[in-house]
This record gives sequence, C-alpha cells and structure tokens, in this order.
Amino acid sequence: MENVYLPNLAEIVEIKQETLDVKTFTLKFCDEAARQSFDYKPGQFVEFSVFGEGEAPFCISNSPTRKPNIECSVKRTGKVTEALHELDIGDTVGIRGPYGNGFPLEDLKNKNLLFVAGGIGLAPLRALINYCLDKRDDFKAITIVNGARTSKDLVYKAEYEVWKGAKNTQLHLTVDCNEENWTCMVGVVPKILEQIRPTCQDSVAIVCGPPVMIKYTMPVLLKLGFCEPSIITTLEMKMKCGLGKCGRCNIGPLYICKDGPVFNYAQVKNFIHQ
Amino acid sequence: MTEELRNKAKELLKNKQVELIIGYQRSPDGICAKPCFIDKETDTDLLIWDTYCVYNLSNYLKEYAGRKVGVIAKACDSKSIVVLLQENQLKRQDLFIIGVECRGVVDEKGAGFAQKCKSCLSSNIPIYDYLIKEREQTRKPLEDDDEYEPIRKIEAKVLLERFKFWQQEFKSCIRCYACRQICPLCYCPKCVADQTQPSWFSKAANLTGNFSWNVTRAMHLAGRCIDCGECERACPAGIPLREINKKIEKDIKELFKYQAGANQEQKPFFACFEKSDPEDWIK
Amino acid sequence: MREKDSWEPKITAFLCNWCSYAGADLAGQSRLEYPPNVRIIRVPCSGRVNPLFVIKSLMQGADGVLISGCHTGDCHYSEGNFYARRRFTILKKLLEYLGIDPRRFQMSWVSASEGEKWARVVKELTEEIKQAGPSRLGDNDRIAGEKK
Amino acid sequence: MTQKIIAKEELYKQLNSLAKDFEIIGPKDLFNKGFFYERLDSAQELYLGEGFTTEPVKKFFLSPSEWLFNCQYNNGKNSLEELSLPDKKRIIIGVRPCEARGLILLDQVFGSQGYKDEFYLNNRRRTIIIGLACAKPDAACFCTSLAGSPVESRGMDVIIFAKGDEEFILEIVTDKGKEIFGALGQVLNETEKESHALEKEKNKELVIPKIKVPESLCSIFEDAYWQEVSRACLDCGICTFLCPTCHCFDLVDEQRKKLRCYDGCAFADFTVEASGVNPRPTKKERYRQRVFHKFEYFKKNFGENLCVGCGRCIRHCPVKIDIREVVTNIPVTENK
Repeated sequence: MENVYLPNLAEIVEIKQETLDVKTFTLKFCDEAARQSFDYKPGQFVEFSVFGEGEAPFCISNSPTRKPNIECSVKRTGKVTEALHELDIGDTVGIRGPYGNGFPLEDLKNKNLLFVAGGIGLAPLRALINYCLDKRDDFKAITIVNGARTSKDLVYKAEYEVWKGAKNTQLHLTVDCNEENWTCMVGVVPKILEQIRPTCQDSVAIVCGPPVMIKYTMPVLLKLGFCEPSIITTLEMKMKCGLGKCGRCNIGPLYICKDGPVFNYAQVKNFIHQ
Repeated sequence: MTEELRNKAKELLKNKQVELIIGYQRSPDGICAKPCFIDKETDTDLLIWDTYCVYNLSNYLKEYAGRKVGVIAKACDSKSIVVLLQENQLKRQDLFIIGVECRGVVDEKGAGFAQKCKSCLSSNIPIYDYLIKEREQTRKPLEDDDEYEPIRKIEAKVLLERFKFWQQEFKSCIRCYACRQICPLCYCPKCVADQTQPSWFSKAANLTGNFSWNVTRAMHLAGRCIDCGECERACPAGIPLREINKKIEKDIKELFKYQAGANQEQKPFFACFEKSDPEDWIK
Repeated sequence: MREKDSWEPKITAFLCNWCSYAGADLAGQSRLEYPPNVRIIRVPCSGRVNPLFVIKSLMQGADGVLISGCHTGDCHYSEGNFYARRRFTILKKLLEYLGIDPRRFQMSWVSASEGEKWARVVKELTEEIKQAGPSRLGDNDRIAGEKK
Repeated sequence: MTQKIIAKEELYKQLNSLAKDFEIIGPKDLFNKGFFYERLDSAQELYLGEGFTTEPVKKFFLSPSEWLFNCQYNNGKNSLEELSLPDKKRIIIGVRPCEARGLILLDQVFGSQGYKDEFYLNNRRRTIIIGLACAKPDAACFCTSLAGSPVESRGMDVIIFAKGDEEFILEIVTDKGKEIFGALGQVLNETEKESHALEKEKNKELVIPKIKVPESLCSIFEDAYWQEVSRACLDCGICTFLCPTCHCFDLVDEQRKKLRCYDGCAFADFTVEASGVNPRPTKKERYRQRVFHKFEYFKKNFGENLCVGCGRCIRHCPVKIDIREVVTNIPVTENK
C-alpha cells in the first residue's frame, strides 16, 4: 500500500550547536534504498517527524552535491522543534520528502548571484551557495550578505572562511547594532545593501529571512535596478502535508508547499490580488 | 415593540452614544431572524423583534471590547452579560443594553418554544439601560416545566445504561466546536482543545477524544453557564449539551446554593468556597 | 482484552507535597505494606490539580485516579484544598452522571502523620477498582482505533 | 440505462441478502436529531424519504479521523508499522445526486495530478453507491445553479426514484450496479417510461433559488464587502465539516500514531505559524478564503467550482449565513 504519509527513518549522526537556539542536524537514512533514491534540489524541504510529538517542515541546508547525508538547521520555537532539540546522536526521526520546487538553477546559470540572508534564513541559501561553489564555473560573481540581530545569532560561522576564500566571492557580515570586538559591518541588511551597491546587470538576487527583512529589502533591490523576476525569495507558511492537499499554505490557486516555497518577486506581487 | 426598538436605536446612533448596535434582522428566507450589526442610522429599520430572535448576541461583545456598543438582550442573554462583567471581560460603561421582555423564543429546529423557554422562571432582565416592555400583558405562555426533569430521568438510569447513553451521544460529535464558538462565556484566546504543549486530549473525533472534549467544556462552564441554550441549538449532531450543563447547575444549586449570573458582585463559583462545603465523599 | 484475574489496575494519584506525599513517605519509612498499583505524582497542593489531569489520566488508560491533600484547615497555602474540594465535588458528580464508575475517581485527606491511613486508603482503593474492572474508556486500541 | 420498477419489499429483501458480504450503510431517522448515515443491521431501519442527512456521505470516504501509521518504540529504536486498510465491501444507499457529484470532485483532489491518497481511494473502490433522487428539494438547495440536478445519476452505480410509498423506479448506471441489481424488477413499459421522464423534468424545476456565480472574484478581494458579510460568523467548523466537497485536513501525532482528522479554514488558528504570525488573522480573511477557494481557486486548478449546491452549510449555520446571498450580492466593480 503506497502510503504517501509514511516517512523514511533516518538516524541523527551529528548535531552542531550553531547558536543558542539553533542546531544543525546531520541525518543518515537508515535503509540503503532510501539513501540512494533520495535526490533533491537546493531550496527543497523535508517534513521532519519526531515520533510522539509531531511533524514540521525544514529546508535542507546542505548542497545535493555533498550527498548522501542531509543537514537541517532547526530553530527552537514550538512543540516539534523543542522535542527535536532534546534528541541526541543515534536517535531516529522520520523524513518525508523532498517537497517544494527548489531554486530555479537554470535561471541562475552564468549570472552574478547576490545572496541576501537574515538570521536562520541562511539555511536554505547555504544549500544553494555550496552548490554554486561546487559548480563554480557555471556562475559569475557571487556576493553574500548575511545579517543577524547579534553576532551570537550568526549561523554556519565555520563556513565563512571557506566562502571568503572561494573564487570571485565576497562575503559581507553584519549585525543590527555594534558590539565590542566586532570587526565587520553594522546595520540592518537593507542599509548594508545600499552601502555595497551590488551591480544589477545580468544578476539575480536570492533573499531569505524574516518577513520584516524581506519587506524592507525588496524596495532597496528594486532601487538598485534589479527587475522583479530576478528577485527570488522563499515564502514561509504553516505546512502540514507538504503535498498541496491539507489547505493550510493555500494562497490563491497555488499551494506554497507544492508550487513554492521559492517564488520570484513578480509572482509574489500578484498574490496580493488573489 | 419593534417600533420602539428602532426609534431607540436611531436615537442612540444619532447622538453617538454607541458606535454600533448588535440586534436581529429578518433572514433572507423571510421567517427566521439572524444577527445584524447596525452602525448607520438609516439601517435601523432593519431591526426586528419577534419569537424567532433566538440568538444570544452577547457572544459578539468580546470582539468589540473597548468600543461603545449597543446590544439587544433577552433575559437569558443579559445574564450572560452579567457573568462577563463579573469576570471583567467587558466594561459596563462601554455597553448600552437594550433589554427586551421576551415571551419565549422558537428554536427553528423543532416546532414550538425552545426547551430553555419552557422552564424559564422569569423574563425580567437583571441588567439593562433601557427596557422595552411587552405591551400586551399576555399570560406567560410557558408551562412551568420542571427544568431539571430530563436530568433526573438520566440520573435514574443505572450506571452502565448512562455510560451507553452518553457514549452513543458522544459518538456522533464531529468536533466542529460550534458549542464553544457560539457560547458567550467561551472567550479563551487559545482553548485547551487547541493547545499542543501539552495536547490535553485527542483531536480525533473518536470516543475518547469526544468524551474528553465534552467533559472539559462542561467543567469550564461550571457555575458560569446561565442556560441560554445556544450550544445545544448550534450542535449539528443534536447532542443534548444542555442536559450536561444543567446537571452541573443542579449540583451547584443543591450543594452550594450558588446561582450563576445572579449578581455582578459575587465571586465566580470556583474562585470562592465555604468552610461548610460538603465533603462526605472524601475519605 | 486482559483477563480479569491476573489484571493489575493502574491508578494515578496526585499527592499534595506537604501532607499526603509526606504521609506516603512515612508509610514507606514505617515499612507499611500496601499494593503497588498507585503511581504517585507530586503536586504542590491539591488545589493545583486541574480537572484536565483527571480526564487525561482516565482517557489514557488509568483505571482509577486519586487526589489526596491536607485536611481542610491545615493546607500549607491555607485554602488550596478548599478550592479543590469544591472543584472535584462537581467533577465527580459529572463523571458519575456521564457513566464513569464513581469508584474510579476518589479524593482523600491524608496528613503528614497519617502514614497508616495512606496505606489503608490505597488498599481500599485498589480493592474497589479491582471490582470495578478494567477501564472501558482508556486509550486501549479497541476504543481509539474504532471506526465510526 | 435500463429502467425498472421494483417494490420496496423486494429492494429491502435484496439488501438484506447482500448484508452477508456487504456492509449496508444508509440514512436513518434519529427522531429529534435529524437524519444520519449509519451502519444498518437490516434494511428495515432505512429512511428513504425526502429529508436530507446532516452529514454528507463524504465521511465514509475521507474519514473524519483515521490513523495513517503507527510507530513502535522498543529498546531505543523506532520502527514504523503500516496499518492494513479495511477491505470489507460496502453498499451506501440513499446518496443524493449532489453528494455523489461531491465525490467526483473529491476524486480529483485525492486521486489526480500525481497524488494518490490510498486511504480515500481504497474506500472509493470498495463501495457501491445507490443514489436516491430528490423528490422534494428544500429551500436551501441550489444544485441547479451549479450544473447539478435533483435527478442526475453522475457518480452513482444505481439510482432509485421514489414512486409512491411502496415502489421505486430503478436505473442501473454502471456494471457494478448491474451486478447486484441487474436481476430485479420488471422493465418499464412505454407509458411508464414517458411518465417517468416527465416526472424527472418536473423535479428539476422544483429547485427554485437560482444563483449566478460570478466568473472571477479577484477584483473584489480587498473589498470591505467581506468584512460586512463575515461579521456574524462564529469561526466554527460546521460549514466545512458538513460540506460534501470541503477536504482540508490536519495531521497530528498522538501517542506515536499518526492521525488525520478534519480541519477547516474557518478555525482561527488554521494558518497560525510557529512564530505566532497568522496570515489570516480575522474572520474576514477566513470567510473570504472559503468563498474564494470554492468559486475561484479550485476552478483555476480543476476547472469546476468546489460547490455542488447541497445547501448543508445554509441549513446548519448557527447564525444563518447564506452562501447564496454572499455570492449573488458580490459588488461587481468595473473599474478595478
């Protein structure tokens, strides 16, 4: 009986404490067949089920080029994430997916890429960044702007050096307000974008972060000359089934979990009229 | 009475005493009434008053907290306003209560007067700012049913029979929560039924989930429910919810001499106690 | 279903920390024998027990629930047990009305020095629940999985 | 479409004989509670009169609450255990034409575009549907305004028409129906055929309220109309749970068992996110979502309105909100 809601069992092989309330879990599928057949694009998500607690959607934050394990970064906010943070190495969880449409890789080929991330928003972008670094020649210049409330909220600190060292790649870190022994930039992400003024010629912006950051980043990007279809973002909504059936993430005729979560700004704009 | 009601509403809106009046208007099918919200003077002639005005409009007051609102209230509706005031959910000065003397309302499901009206002891209104009297002094048409008669019938059953009776009733509960949404005294921002940390009982519409929901709902209304009968009227599965509420009401009246919605100053039932409360069942 | 004779009832007990829990402690210290069917949950006061605890225990398979607190008058928080008494009198009568065997939900006052009374209460309670039989309401698969 | 006359006794006898290997389900009159579909021990308990059941037949296909799988946890290891699907064959009799059309819409939701919901489809495969044409539509019915009719047999295996109190006219629609009812009753002669066809036409006119569903609602998405219309709404689940086409559900994990149960966009916290943000915070957005999903969004995905005009949400709404009123009074704004 093909039960679409039956998850694959996966074992937690590594847990990295990124910040006070964010952990990155590395998962290995228990059975061999699932490990091979699980193929995904950066930007897709999985339904994570902690048995006895519930299920929640998390984006896969490592690049598909670095298979077979998958990594998910989880911020402690609700019932499932609370229980997830209690688990430790060796525990098994349920993984269902991959769901969602993922980033449009063809449109990004040989373009300049501007990654704009806020707080935990770096998780889906990290999958795309590492994917682009592994296939570096398909893309032109890469600029990464990663902001957080405080330096303690910055995730994936270990990777910053690698990103800085990569070919033709710039990394701009920023925190909302100044702290002692903080060397990089200070200020909210939209302000930083106005300072570094990335070129909009032949380039695509990928924005991911809390709604308030997206709201204030969009006009700045438009002012910098980015056209609407070339601004890509991921939408956040409550999701339960991940298959476009349970009705929660329904906006207009689209279901964010099935037709999204990645949309370009032109699509998002006409959501408001539906 | 309808004329008097409309004039009063017009007057209130004209001199800005209230921003909005919650009342009844004819529903499109031409017979039943339905709730309406009047904020313009010209619409006041939509207002009606007759035996089809069964809704307890005080349920909507919680959505307009902090704004000056006029509400039309029968005797049972105004008792629920008393309980809401007693629990500091509403500010008396924000409310303009138009009391309407009622001779019993019709529950459109069955013919004839609603069950609650048959045993309604008095139609005088405990709290109002303006009273619309019943012009024709018709005799109170309501036979004085013994209000606890259906409860005594169930209490007389043997334990196993009662269990089967209620399991049969709760089996058809579809957990639509209409009983909670229509009750003026159910105003929790996040109901225990919706909480997930911990989840108190199963969300499934099976026997254990339905049993827990109905017991919890009744317990949370203990000493508060004023028997406006809306929960039973709204329930699509036809579960006799009033027979649960009134069982608790009967126990409270007999054992503790406490009457819900009697006056605004008394403490809520579970928030006070008497040293002489009965404890014979406690070992 | 479990057969009757070898079946051991599962009873949840909410004990108030200052009196009944100490009483149960005393019963243990003085090596009093009483059936092990009671799972004790310590609460600051009998007034802390929420009717939802009782309903959730009964629904998840407990065959009986006991709430035990200080005698009225010597509650550490001075009025906790008064509220509890009023609250659970109503709950008990409601559960009985809805068809739950009254023996399944009981309350007792056990003070810190009444170790012996605690043992007696638990013995009587276990005996009564054995007569009442396994709970029909619990979340055993027969009811939970039943198709409507 | 062979048409036959069959006596009521004969029909009941046939149903009782089938009760050995079929589960018989049909509407039953629960005295002051209304009519409900129940599992019947004998056909005599059946109620085949004019009254409409409160709950639609949907509850036998998309179950109000069902377990999807179990998870066993022993010595530190989780293991998943699938539950076997019920395979007992069933006959559901007394299904109204609007409910049968509701099932056709749900078939598209649960069995098309690459999504196969085995729980729903298994229920569909193991069930034979015997429809009952509506002799007396009531004031809430408006199926004719949504390409439906009180006498059509789409989505049914057999349809029966009440003829007086003691007889039914039976039309076999599919070969599944032929299997069980093929041998019964006498074929209609010519005159009876005409009178039956005439009767059918007459019944179609009985559905009085005609509403016009606007082509597109997008232009009035931001209109204050929705605030006005949804003021009396209580956010309860009656209209969504009793609707034969509403299919939103909730997935919950309870004691390591995955439960699927009904859910509705009317509930306040249907779309509340973990951060507490709610994209549909007030009744206005939620009620507008219900109307738009039925008459706009579903049409864009599946080409048909997600409403069959059965009138249940009108009959059972505790505050008398009438979706026909809402849809017909939509302000048509040309400029937007």
